[in-house]
Amino acid sequence: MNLDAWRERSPMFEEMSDEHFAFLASLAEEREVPGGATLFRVNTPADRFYLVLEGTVALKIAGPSKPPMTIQTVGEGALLGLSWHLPPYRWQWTAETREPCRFAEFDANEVLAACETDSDFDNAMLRIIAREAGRRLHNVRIQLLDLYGRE
Amino acid sequence: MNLDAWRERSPMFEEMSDEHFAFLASLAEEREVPGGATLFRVNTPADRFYLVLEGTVALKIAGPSKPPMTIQTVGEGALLGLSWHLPPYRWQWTAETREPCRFAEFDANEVLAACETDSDFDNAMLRIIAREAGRRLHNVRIQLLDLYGRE
Amino acid sequence: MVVAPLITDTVTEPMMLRPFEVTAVTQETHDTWTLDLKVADGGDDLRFRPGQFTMMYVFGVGEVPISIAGNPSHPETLVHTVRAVGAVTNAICALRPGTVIGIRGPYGSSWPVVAATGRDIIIVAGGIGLAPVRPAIYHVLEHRESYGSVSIVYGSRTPSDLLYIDEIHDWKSRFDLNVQITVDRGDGTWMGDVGVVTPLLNRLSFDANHAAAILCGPEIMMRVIAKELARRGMPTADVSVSLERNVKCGVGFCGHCQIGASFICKDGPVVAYDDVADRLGMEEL
Amino acid sequence: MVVAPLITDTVTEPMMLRPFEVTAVTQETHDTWTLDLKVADGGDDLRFRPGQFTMMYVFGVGEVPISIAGNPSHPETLVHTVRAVGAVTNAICALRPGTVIGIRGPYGSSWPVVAATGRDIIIVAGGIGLAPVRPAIYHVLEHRESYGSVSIVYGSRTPSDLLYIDEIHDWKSRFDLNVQITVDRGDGTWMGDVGVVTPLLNRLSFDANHAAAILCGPEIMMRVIAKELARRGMPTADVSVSLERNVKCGVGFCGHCQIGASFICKDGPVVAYDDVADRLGMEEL
Repeated sequence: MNLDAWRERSPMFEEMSDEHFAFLASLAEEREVPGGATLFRVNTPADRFYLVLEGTVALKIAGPSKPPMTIQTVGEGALLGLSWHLPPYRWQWTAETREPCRFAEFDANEVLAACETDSDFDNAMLRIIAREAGRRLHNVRIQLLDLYGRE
Repeated sequence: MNLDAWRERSPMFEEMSDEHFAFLASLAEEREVPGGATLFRVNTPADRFYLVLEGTVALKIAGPSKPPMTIQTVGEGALLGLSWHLPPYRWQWTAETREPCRFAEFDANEVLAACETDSDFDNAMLRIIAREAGRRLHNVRIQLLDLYGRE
Repeated sequence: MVVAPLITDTVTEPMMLRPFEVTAVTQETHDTWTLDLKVADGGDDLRFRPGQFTMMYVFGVGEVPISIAGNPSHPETLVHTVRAVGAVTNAICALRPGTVIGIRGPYGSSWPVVAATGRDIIIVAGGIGLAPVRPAIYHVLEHRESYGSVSIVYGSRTPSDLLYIDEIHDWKSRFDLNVQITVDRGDGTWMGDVGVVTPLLNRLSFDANHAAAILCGPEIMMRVIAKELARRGMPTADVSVSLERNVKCGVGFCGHCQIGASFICKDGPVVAYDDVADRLGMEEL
Repeated sequence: MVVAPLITDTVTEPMMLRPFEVTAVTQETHDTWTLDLKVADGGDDLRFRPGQFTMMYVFGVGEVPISIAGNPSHPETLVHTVRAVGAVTNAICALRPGTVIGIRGPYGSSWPVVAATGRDIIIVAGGIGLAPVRPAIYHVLEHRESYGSVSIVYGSRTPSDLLYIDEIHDWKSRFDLNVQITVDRGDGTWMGDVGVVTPLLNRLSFDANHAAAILCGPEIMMRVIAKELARRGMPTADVSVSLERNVKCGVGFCGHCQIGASFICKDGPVVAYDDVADRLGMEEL
């Protein structure tokens, strides 16, 4: 897929070289998903990840006796799915489309195989994931501050 | 420093090779800090990181008109400080010791210089940071669920 | 663009308390009410600029500074949105139509909506912070053709903490506004965004060198947003923030709201982020 | 180690309601109260095993299942800790000493504290979940020499939501207990840990192959802890959890608490994590 236009609008891959990004993009499959669909389910093997090209996805968690709660929504420009590269390699949440979405979908095994053979590419991917996880960690901690509540 | 005993008790570095860990440990400076001391301050350059050998550290944030809030505490076995490897390379929080602490302190520039010259080591460090950030992200999201509140 | 403190041109007798009658009370959320008031002394309506505040005095209880939340081109109704968090605000939220209270003002600096004519407008509010920016939104919408793109980003604790929910739906329905809403915690029925406001900025289109940003909410939120706008190339001088402080007199007499050499009640509440980062040590946040 | 459902040996007439008098009421937190009760019909004290519950009936209001929170070796006082979240629990929390209510029970399975003799004990509770495990803590402490290391991990929303605060201080002060407390949100004065309970498990010493874990709290917490214990090598058969469900009759008649082929009220509330992961689809959490 050609993801150059997408890349320009998202700061996430700005540190990755054009060559590595082009290679990554060559592994993408375009996928359209209707609204209300489950992309992946918590605790199942995390064998994919997505770049969100259009639409919004809700990350949810539920217990057997509780209604599902939305932890976070991610929209256009986001990387959806870190668990394919982090132990225990299972989804931590369930992802559900909020509206019709378009994704660049990646087969994690294919990307990981490429990482095994090219340590520079591995390094570049790890850097993206570390930074994305760090950025989200910061955001979720701010959410936790409950800023809008009473003092 | 010899951090082998510490490493055995913390699962964090289990994926790093013995050689890389020994090299990392050779860059550590032991540091003892009394309780109530500020280790680093939010928004200042993140030029260090720590492994917590003993004691507990509180991560805090404050506004000019608000009392400081503790976001999280980290104790023995923890990696303290991810910002040295993540843009914008500034501390996101203020860290304050809760009690007398003992750390292995690392000069971020020294570690980053080693990463530049040895891409395998760089890779190993990135992997640790990505996983630690991912693990914390999962924990903070669970905190955000407000599990103990009323349904 | 300069957001220098402006001299308030509407208060001739700064300490004068004028009687206002409550004409309508609307409950916005579990702890927040909106009051409509009209002047009860037969005098002029209370004209104000977006971002200014009044001192509301409940006889026998006490006085608090509250930003004006109404439409500056309809000064015949003075609108205040108040969250019940203390003795005075609890008393205000318990008022019923027909009651008379005392009002002084308006006081303070204002959002630079006139200076921003021709620019793209980015308004970011958090929690109760939507109230002080609502007059700016009214102004911009009434002069919509004088501005470039207009974006409103609003973050709230939960869906039921959203203020002005009918108006938000109206704003969202417009084609000439980009409205992004997020909550920290969703509920079973909430189909909107969940998370902090920062990532929503990715969904806005604006010319960073020809825009004006208006931020009102928790200080940490304003700082994070200001940094993200700076990262996208926006000069911090073009970012205005509103500060809430311990204002008592409203006119710089009493010193309660003094920070450094300035008084929030006279030099604020609206200031350029530049000044705030420096004077209030917000970079130390 | 098997945590199979045990037949309750103390209830001869399972549906019999006995009068109990409230003898003391203690407010634990803003919404949670602890009641001491004594039997008012002149009959035997209500003997129970740690983890069992009773049905509490407020005359004219309704009935709810509540875990027993007292000391199993002091059955002369029946202790219940109740959070006011509905009509019946609100009525219970408003009771004053001298009032008589109806009690049926005890019902249900119990924590395997006897089977765990000789093992290391790990008790993890979250929120109101400390109440159902407190009888197990009493048992273990009264037979302290019969166990290896004993650890108590307790997570709460805020410092002011901690139950049994005086007892927690007593437990912390002991050299033969490892007590770890954390809250999701600190406040200005809280000097303890802040964050989820999982990282606290790193501070516990236990022999994973010779330990018993007792978990009680939100299901997500129990699942995360069970997984972490499994990662440290503990067989999931040695992990017991307590389930709270919509128990109505207490004896398997009515079907309200049925899940799959079992009834919480008869086969639970305490079950092996093994069974729960399977039967309740907790792996799908």
